[in-house]
Amino acid sequence: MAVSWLRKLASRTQVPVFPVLGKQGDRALRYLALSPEIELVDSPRHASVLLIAGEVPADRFEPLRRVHDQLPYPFTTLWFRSEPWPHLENVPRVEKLDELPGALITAHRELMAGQRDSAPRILTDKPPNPWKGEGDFGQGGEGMMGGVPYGRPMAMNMQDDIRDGLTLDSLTFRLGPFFSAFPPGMMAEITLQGDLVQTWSTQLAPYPQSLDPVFFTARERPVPIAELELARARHHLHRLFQALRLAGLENASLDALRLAQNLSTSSTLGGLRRRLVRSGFFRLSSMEGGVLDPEQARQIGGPAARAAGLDDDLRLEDAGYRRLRFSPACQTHGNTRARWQQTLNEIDQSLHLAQQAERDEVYTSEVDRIETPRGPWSEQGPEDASPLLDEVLPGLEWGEALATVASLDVAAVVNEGGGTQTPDELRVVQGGSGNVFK
Amino acid sequence: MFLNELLLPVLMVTFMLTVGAYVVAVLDRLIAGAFGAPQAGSVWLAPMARGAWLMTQHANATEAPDWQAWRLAPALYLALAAIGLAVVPWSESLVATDLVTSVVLWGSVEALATVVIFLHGWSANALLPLIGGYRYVALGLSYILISMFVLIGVALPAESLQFTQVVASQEALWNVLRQPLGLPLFLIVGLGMTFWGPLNLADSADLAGGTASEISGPPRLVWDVARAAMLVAFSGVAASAFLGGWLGPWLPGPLWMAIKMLAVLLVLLLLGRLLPRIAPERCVTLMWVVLLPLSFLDLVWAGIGALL
Amino acid sequence: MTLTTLLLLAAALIGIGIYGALSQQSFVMLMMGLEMILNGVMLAAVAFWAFSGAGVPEGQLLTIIVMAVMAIEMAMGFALVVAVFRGKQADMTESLTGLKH
Amino acid sequence: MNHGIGVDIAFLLLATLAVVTGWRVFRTDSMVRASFFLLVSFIAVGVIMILLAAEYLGVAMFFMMAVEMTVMALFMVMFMMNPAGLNPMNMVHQERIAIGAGIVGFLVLGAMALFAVFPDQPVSASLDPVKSLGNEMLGDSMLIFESAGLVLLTTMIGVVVLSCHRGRYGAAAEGSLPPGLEPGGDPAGKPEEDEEEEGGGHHHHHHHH
Repeated sequence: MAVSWLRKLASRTQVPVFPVLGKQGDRALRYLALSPEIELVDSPRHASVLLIAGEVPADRFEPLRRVHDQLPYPFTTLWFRSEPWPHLENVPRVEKLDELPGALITAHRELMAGQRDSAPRILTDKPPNPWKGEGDFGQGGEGMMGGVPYGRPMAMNMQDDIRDGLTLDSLTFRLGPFFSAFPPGMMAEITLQGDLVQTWSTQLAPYPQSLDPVFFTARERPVPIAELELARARHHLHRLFQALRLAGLENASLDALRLAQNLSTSSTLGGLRRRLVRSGFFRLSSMEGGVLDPEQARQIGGPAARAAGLDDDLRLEDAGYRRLRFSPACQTHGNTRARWQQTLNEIDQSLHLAQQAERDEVYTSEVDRIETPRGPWSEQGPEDASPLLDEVLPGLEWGEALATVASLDVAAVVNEGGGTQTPDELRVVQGGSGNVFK
Repeated sequence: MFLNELLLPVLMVTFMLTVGAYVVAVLDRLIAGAFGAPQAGSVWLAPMARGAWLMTQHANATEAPDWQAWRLAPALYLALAAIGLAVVPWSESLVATDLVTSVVLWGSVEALATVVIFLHGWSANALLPLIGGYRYVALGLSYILISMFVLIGVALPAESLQFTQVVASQEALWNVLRQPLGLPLFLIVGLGMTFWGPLNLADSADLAGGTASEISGPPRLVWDVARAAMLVAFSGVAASAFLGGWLGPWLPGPLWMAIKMLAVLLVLLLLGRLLPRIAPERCVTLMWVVLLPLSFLDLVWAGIGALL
Repeated sequence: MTLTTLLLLAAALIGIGIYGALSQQSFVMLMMGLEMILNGVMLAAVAFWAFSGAGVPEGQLLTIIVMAVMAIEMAMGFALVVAVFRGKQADMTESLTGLKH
Repeated sequence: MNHGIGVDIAFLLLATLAVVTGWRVFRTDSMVRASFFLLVSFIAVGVIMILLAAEYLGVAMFFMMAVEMTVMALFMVMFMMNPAGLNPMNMVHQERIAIGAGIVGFLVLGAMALFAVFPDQPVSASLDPVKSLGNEMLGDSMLIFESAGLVLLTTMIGVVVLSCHRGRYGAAAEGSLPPGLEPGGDPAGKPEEDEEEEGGGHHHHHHHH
């Protein structure tokens, strides 16, 4: 009796969901962030429902299996626009975005009410590196030490430590591809000295991202600049949402997301910008790291390049933009702070451009060379720049490194997913942009 | 004797622990809601529903953890919060343990919190908790120093290390006015030792929950309750040390105390929602280069005040 | 709780400390042995103060001084360990043979 | 000194705790665990001190030892190849002699405790131990207390000299830069300073074609 009462109460909690992002899964993440009954958690241990949002490529199945088994009992899974594994029977699959929160809540409630069994473990529960000592005292073997207990080598750092003579054993580990502070799909092997990143090697590139369809249309025919610029501002606001969430400014991040959802030519950035400045986001958070030199900045392109002082912007070559007297604004330092200031300035600029362009009904003129929010797209679209992280991040503290990752938009651009969306969802995801042009 | 000296204080502390943790959870939700976090259902029921869910969730295992330390750490942190609550006086006579060195005892609670948080991060035998634990140790030592100087400052005018005496010494003038540097410094210490909001470096989002990132179920419930209770204990200490504790006109003493504690709690929770997480490196510099000298200044100020 | 039982407890702690200080190979563990001895010493000092010194303040002062000595011992100990480790990459007592030859 | 049965029970439990954890310090494989066992032993002794009315000393023991043992645990982790005790090991030498010495030490001291006659002069109930300690430290024994402070200061300086004779990041005269992450690499963890000099602000570049 008491138990059922407890479970009834438990079913009324905000549903703790750990999102595993597949391709184009970030839309679901943003949608759920604003759903009042869903709580997105950063660790699989804190979740009741595992949400696989979007198609996860086969090379990330192994990590997915491990994440799946990290959820504590009782838990369940939900597959959103992705194919459930065949041996998981009766797992619900959801296609429509607006049905997703409801499905998650139902899953959690059924789980709590005992109408649904907890998902089974996929892997066998044994240590990845089973280990048993052989020596007299149970130690690894020869002499006092020996052996590699549980896959962790003993700290026998007898070579001269070049850092400070105190042997801080370096710690090597893999993180990703479902770590919440990384771009979706990215996996890296990292060596830490204390909490200083010693080496960083990106093992799996983040999934290519799909931009707003208007950018792909702009490659085919002239499009209204107002629509293009609103989409650009929205893209940047989505990135700002992620960064603010990481920085511990949860409420401001939701403001950014709401602004992105309801973006129209009458929107202004002033309120959000003031709020960020007042909170000390630019002064207190990790902002000094990730300085890009010009060559690296050029490789990434887009706002990151302009934050490093390069004034490359393909919009300058477009007659439509020239009519609007567009000129790129730049920063000089090229660090995380400069990138966020640049991003905020560009959002502001985009909103102004959109306003003017709507009034004057300006269209783009170039189709072969357009500036996407991710970077320039002339012959080739922006490509994956994640290997650049291997050069930029070593030497930074952990917090700074993650803030840098959040401030760099490294994923490649690919045109997919746009066609599978129903018009209904587009409106949900993109807010009021559909009716800018009457 | 048994009833008066053991049972009543234990009941009192348990009551404060439960009610306090619940109040923190509700207040934090209300503040988040006021700043625009989406909310569903009753704010008053939400903490209990969450607690019930954590009770039904199983406690998980990691590979080769230090089981004893891992399971004990949340309970120990809760015990430290209970000790903190036990020394907070609600009126001249209504105090769970009126130890003559209760100010020093609170200092040792802060020091032992460092041990417990490190142990919590270390014992999980997992990467992100470990980094969180080390981060806290690196920062915790500086909070303790600042807190000690500030607390010696309030003990000086009272000529006692007892919180009841410290409150009584504020009859004429509250310490928040007598030593203007004290309360702001102490609030920073409070955010630090409960790793809340801008100083939440041990259980932070960039570590996916830090020392708590590998726990689930009942241990996580205990850890969350303990953190909230520690915040309450801290606000009780801050209210007694700087805001005159139970002193105040018209209303009965315990009520004044509750109002002042709520005020401190509200400030801490607001700061937690308004400020971003401080970069650890900047935080260490701030603590040692700016705040520690300021706490010296506070102590010198208090000393001169006591001499005059 | 009498003076005798307190002193027996202190003796037990000192005995464990002696064992630790003599048997451990690692510098840091060796220092733990020393700390354990001082733990017993402090307890004995307080016990004498409480039961047989009529509460003379010097009894408490002695304990404070022992605490200071512990802090000094630990700080010096760690500094020496760091210095030796830098020089010889050694953290075990056997590795130091400088005075043997 | 009069005390109830409750105090006796508490003393018995605390004494057992102090001895058992003290013994575990040297029997556990994990170095972190060892230092925290030692901490528990100290805390048990501290509580006994509070039971003996030495309230300041007991509480001072808590915070002194909490900080000291945290530092100890960190040093353990730094210098040990096996800080977590995942690989059981036995790092003792001359164990028999050590056990013998420990037992002899205990027996001699224990015999003294049992057979020596100490004056029976308990603390009077009217004494305020904290006040008396404070008056002593800043009164008659001020010289001793201040010397202890001076010795601590000297220790701090000595320790810094000993452990940093060449500076953590090399000699201070050479700029004391943090070393690189690889031999010969650039200093790590420092943003490049000279660019900052040029002044921030927003540089607007105007390009009109």
